[in-house]
Amino acid sequence: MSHAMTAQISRRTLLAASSVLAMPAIVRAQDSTIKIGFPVPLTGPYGTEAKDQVACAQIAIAEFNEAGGLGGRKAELLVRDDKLDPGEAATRTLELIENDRVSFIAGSLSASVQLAINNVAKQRGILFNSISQSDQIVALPDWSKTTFHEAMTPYLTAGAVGRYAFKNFGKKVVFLRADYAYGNEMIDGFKAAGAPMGIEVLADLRHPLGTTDYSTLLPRIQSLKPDILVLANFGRDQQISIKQATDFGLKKTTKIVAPILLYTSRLAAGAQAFEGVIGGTSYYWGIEANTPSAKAFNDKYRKANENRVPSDYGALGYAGVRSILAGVTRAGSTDTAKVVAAMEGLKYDSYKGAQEIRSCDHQSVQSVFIIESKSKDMANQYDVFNVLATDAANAENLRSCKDEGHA
Amino acid sequence: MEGLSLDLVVLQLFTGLALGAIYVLLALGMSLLFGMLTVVNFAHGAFYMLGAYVGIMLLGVGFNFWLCLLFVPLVVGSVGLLCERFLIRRLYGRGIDYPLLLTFGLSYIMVECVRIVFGTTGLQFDTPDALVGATDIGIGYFPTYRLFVIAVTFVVLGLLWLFLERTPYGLIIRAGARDPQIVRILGIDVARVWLVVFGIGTGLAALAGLLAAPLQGASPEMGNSILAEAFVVTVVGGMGSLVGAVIAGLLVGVVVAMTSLLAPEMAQVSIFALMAVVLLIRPQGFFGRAGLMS
Amino acid sequence: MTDVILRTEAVGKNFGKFRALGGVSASFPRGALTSIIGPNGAGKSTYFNLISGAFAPSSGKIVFEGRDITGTAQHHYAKLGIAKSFQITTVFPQITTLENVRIAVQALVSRYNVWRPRAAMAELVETAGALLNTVGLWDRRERIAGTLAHGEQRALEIAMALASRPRLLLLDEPTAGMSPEETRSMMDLIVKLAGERTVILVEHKMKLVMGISDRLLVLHHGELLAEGTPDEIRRDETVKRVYLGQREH
Amino acid sequence: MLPPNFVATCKRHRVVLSIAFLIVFPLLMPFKAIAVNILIYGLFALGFNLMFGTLGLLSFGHAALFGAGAYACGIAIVHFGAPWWAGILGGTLGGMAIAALIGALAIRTRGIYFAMVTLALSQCVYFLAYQATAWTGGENGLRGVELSRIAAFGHSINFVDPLTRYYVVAFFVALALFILSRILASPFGAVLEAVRENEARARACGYDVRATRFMAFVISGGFCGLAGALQALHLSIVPIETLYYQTSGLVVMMALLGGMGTFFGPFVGAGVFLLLENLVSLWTVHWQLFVGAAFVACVLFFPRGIWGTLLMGRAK
Repeated sequence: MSHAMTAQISRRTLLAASSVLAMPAIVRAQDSTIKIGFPVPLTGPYGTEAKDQVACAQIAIAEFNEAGGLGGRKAELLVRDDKLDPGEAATRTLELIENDRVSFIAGSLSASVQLAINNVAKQRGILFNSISQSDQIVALPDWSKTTFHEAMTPYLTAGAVGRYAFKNFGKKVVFLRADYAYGNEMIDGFKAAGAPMGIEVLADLRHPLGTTDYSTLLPRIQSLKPDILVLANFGRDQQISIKQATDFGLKKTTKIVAPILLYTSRLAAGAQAFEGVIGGTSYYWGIEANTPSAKAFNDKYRKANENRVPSDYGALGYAGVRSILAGVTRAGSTDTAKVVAAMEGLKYDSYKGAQEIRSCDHQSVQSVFIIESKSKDMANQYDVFNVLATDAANAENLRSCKDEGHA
Repeated sequence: MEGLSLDLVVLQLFTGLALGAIYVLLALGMSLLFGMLTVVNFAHGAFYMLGAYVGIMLLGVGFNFWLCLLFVPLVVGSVGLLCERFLIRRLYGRGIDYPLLLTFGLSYIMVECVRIVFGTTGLQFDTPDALVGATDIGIGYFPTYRLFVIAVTFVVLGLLWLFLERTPYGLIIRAGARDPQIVRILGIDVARVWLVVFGIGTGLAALAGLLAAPLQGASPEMGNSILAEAFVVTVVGGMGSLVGAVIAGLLVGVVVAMTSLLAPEMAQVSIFALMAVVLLIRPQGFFGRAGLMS
Repeated sequence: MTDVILRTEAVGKNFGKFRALGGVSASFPRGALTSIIGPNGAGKSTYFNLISGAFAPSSGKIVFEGRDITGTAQHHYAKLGIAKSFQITTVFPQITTLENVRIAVQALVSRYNVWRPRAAMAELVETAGALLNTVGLWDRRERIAGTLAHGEQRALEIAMALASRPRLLLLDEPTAGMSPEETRSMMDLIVKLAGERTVILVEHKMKLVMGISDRLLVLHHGELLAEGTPDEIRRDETVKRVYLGQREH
Repeated sequence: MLPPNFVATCKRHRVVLSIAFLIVFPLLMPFKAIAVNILIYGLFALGFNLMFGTLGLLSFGHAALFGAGAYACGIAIVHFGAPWWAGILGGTLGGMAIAALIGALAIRTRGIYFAMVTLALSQCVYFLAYQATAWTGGENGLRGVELSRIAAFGHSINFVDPLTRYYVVAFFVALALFILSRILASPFGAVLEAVRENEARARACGYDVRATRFMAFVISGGFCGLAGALQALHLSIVPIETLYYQTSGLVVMMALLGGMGTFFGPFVGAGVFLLLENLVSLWTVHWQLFVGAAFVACVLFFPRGIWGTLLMGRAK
């Protein structure tokens, strides 16, 4: 555990102790510290991902501090558990802003949580860099001058995966989406990418979030004989639906494609379940072979974490905090307006190759990696994906700022 | 509608039955606990989840799936016995609120313990080799494992029926489920009967969890959503009624399957809409006693 | 013809296939104390529950002061001028005796007022106090009702029944489970109450009511067996055979 | 547990003491936002307790009333640009309206079935809100309930300031407490007691039990709706989870924890629950283990709830 983390925990323990004694919790760290709030869902089903995000974010903090900080001012990460609940996240954000007086906030894992944090932060003029996927956060009315989006948008991800899949596996497609914003935005992205390629949508089915039984839908999909089944769902929904599609024998005739394949899910579920599934990711440690920044980041992570490798979502935690600190360095100040100005148009290569923050909507323009789950020839236990293609960073692949409602 | 045919509808019926089979096992236990002990068991979902994880644990130490079918209910049922003996027993006669609150707390503890031991991400549970694949049931192929789930449920129902009809314990339990007063009046060692009932109820929940695990894997939260559904089934069937639990379980399974075929976005609400309609027409459920717990 | 306060026309009640009460037609004269008697299972309680509105009859109708009240909801009875006491003691057990009666009195005045303080309605407390005096419970007014002796709770129930100033008071076995002394004071109370209003009394113990009733109704197997003054009933051969004979050998 | 003369003194001055407590409360809490949350959930539990504690009816659908208030307030402000006071009024009325709808259907059932019908109907409300994305924001929740300044009594108050926000919320909570104590002391309050104590007798006295229950449910909806509206303003969002059945479960637990049927119990329950969750989750991610254990301990050792146990201690 890094030094900053330990220091923070002792401060928290102190805070807890003081509240137990019903004392006013006026524990102020030195004003010179640059505080970054980091709400992530430490408890609940994405606890593993969240913990990795914290570990990665600490690397960004350590890098900044080791480089001398901002003229000697050190950065500090204030981790909070948002419990994957927007109400809790909003409360925690209020705590971070009003009580801990953070200068910046990065974090969040689910769409609704990031929109909640964004809403609270923007009302108080605090810069927020989201590391979770959403199309809406970069569009009006949710977006604000202090809103930044480090993660990919569903539109971008689905577009990249779609362009690859429709070209290589066929044009007859069945969509199965989790019925919520993430699923809907992903399918919009696939459809937008597929339209010019002339795909034929055989069916566009929805399932409720948190479905545990897809057997009611699978026979119907099977009878349609599609080339591609797109599963626009996430986490456990994705795991269960892929597993059950395999049980129904769907993989024999149909290629299963998911917009996002999570490294942690794949590790937990095992090779068998994900075998031959195609998907996208914002980061895979294996790109270090030909990406120097990835190699550097992985090495730092390995050193701090017993030689393990960072996950895709974890890496976003690093990037989210690092971009803010890059802005601080560039602005030479922690003043929000100056940092915003410094981050707009910022070009950087922190862990996955060249990226740029688009000025009009503060979206990070970045590459998408198309990956396939491996089941043989694995070099080590972390070697779970093959990178099939890279959809290079290109603002053309994003929704235009005009479509997002920006002037 | 795209790809809709009669065969598909019939297949969907089977799917509904497989889904319903899990509900039946859960609701049976819940109904027993409620009918006999007036315990609204909020930890029922946690026992269900525990069934899946104990299965993973036993597989890990060399048991096979078939042995798990026997031992998982025994192990989890024993946990249930301990909970009854040392915690819930102290609350009888204090109304429904206290056991409800206690089991709610208990479910928090159980879920968190599983997270500590097995992690938060959830684990894969492979379908036993003999049951992988699909079987031709005349109108199309249907996953063999799901047929197996239906079969196991009916076997368990048969065994439970034999137990309740043909053993002295069963007689007491049936009498008690109909009217808890009678058992007390008859001067039977109620404490032991209750203990057994709690063991059976939680054991059934664990079996349901184990059966569900190859379908959806195991996760610490898997009991949360199914708890609400199990409540619905129990209430629709009539709390305390075992026949009601069976019929309502299968009915709810089929209703969910059919709505997900015809209007998938309504699948989740259909279950609650069904319950609202049933209770508004027949406030005590299909087979429940009127005025129970009022 | 004397003034009839309540009349039942062929009222009957079925529970599923079981016919608890055949069509009973009877009239109750105003101002009289009428007792309904009969052996166990004769249908007394069913009949009582029908005229007091606890059940709706399966057939027939009930006429109160010339008005058909068949099927009227229970909570309207108080306003009609009919009050009852239950066979099983029924008070508000965790509230004081005085508040029990006060709540009963309040029903005539205010049911849904959410704003006025209760304490400001002094006249209700006064009325309640007076009623407690009537039934001899004034010195018990601060006691929690559930802690009163059985006989006192029955008296309290009658005070609550009187709160609606009923013209017709229905009492279902008011002396059930009472000690001889309690029974005696309860009978005295009933006689006192009957002086001011019509009372219908259901009683299992025939001897108790013979001396105080103006009229008697005898039910047997869900049918009306006989009606008349206590003397007439005493002389009635059928009644003797099925009821008196049965009980007194 | 508490010396009787102290308690008597407190009781005599309970209005003053309550107000004094509300004033210093935020200074005792680890941060202001949690103090506001405690007030809001306390108010929500108070409304719930009107059905459960006062009337003896266990509802598992109160999330719908709370959520309706939050959404009504949020939608009024986001989609209609309503002023803040109209949002609060709208939220209160929204809670009452949904309560009237659910109540009209559910009030004829009893006991555990009442709990289940209310659960089912509130889940239906949840799914409706989930689908009505244009109005509610669907799964993402309703955003943009932004209130930076509020105008009152000729002054413009900075609602973003944490302490000011607390006092604005506290004002409405105090108002609600006052209204509730009036209701409980009113003739209708007596009818509620009567119906809880003995339904058959209440009916024989001339009270319409169903109408009484229905009215209590609607009033309860008003309190819960107000709590929801305040939450929407406090968090500036309305999460869809507000309507989910787990929110109903939460409020049941808070009321039981504090002591059902006691006036301040719901606040104590909400406070203890939220603080416990907050403090424990600061030093371990396994906070649910401790919260669960605390529940079990409470049930076994403080069956009347925390506040109820304190009151009992003094009665001895």
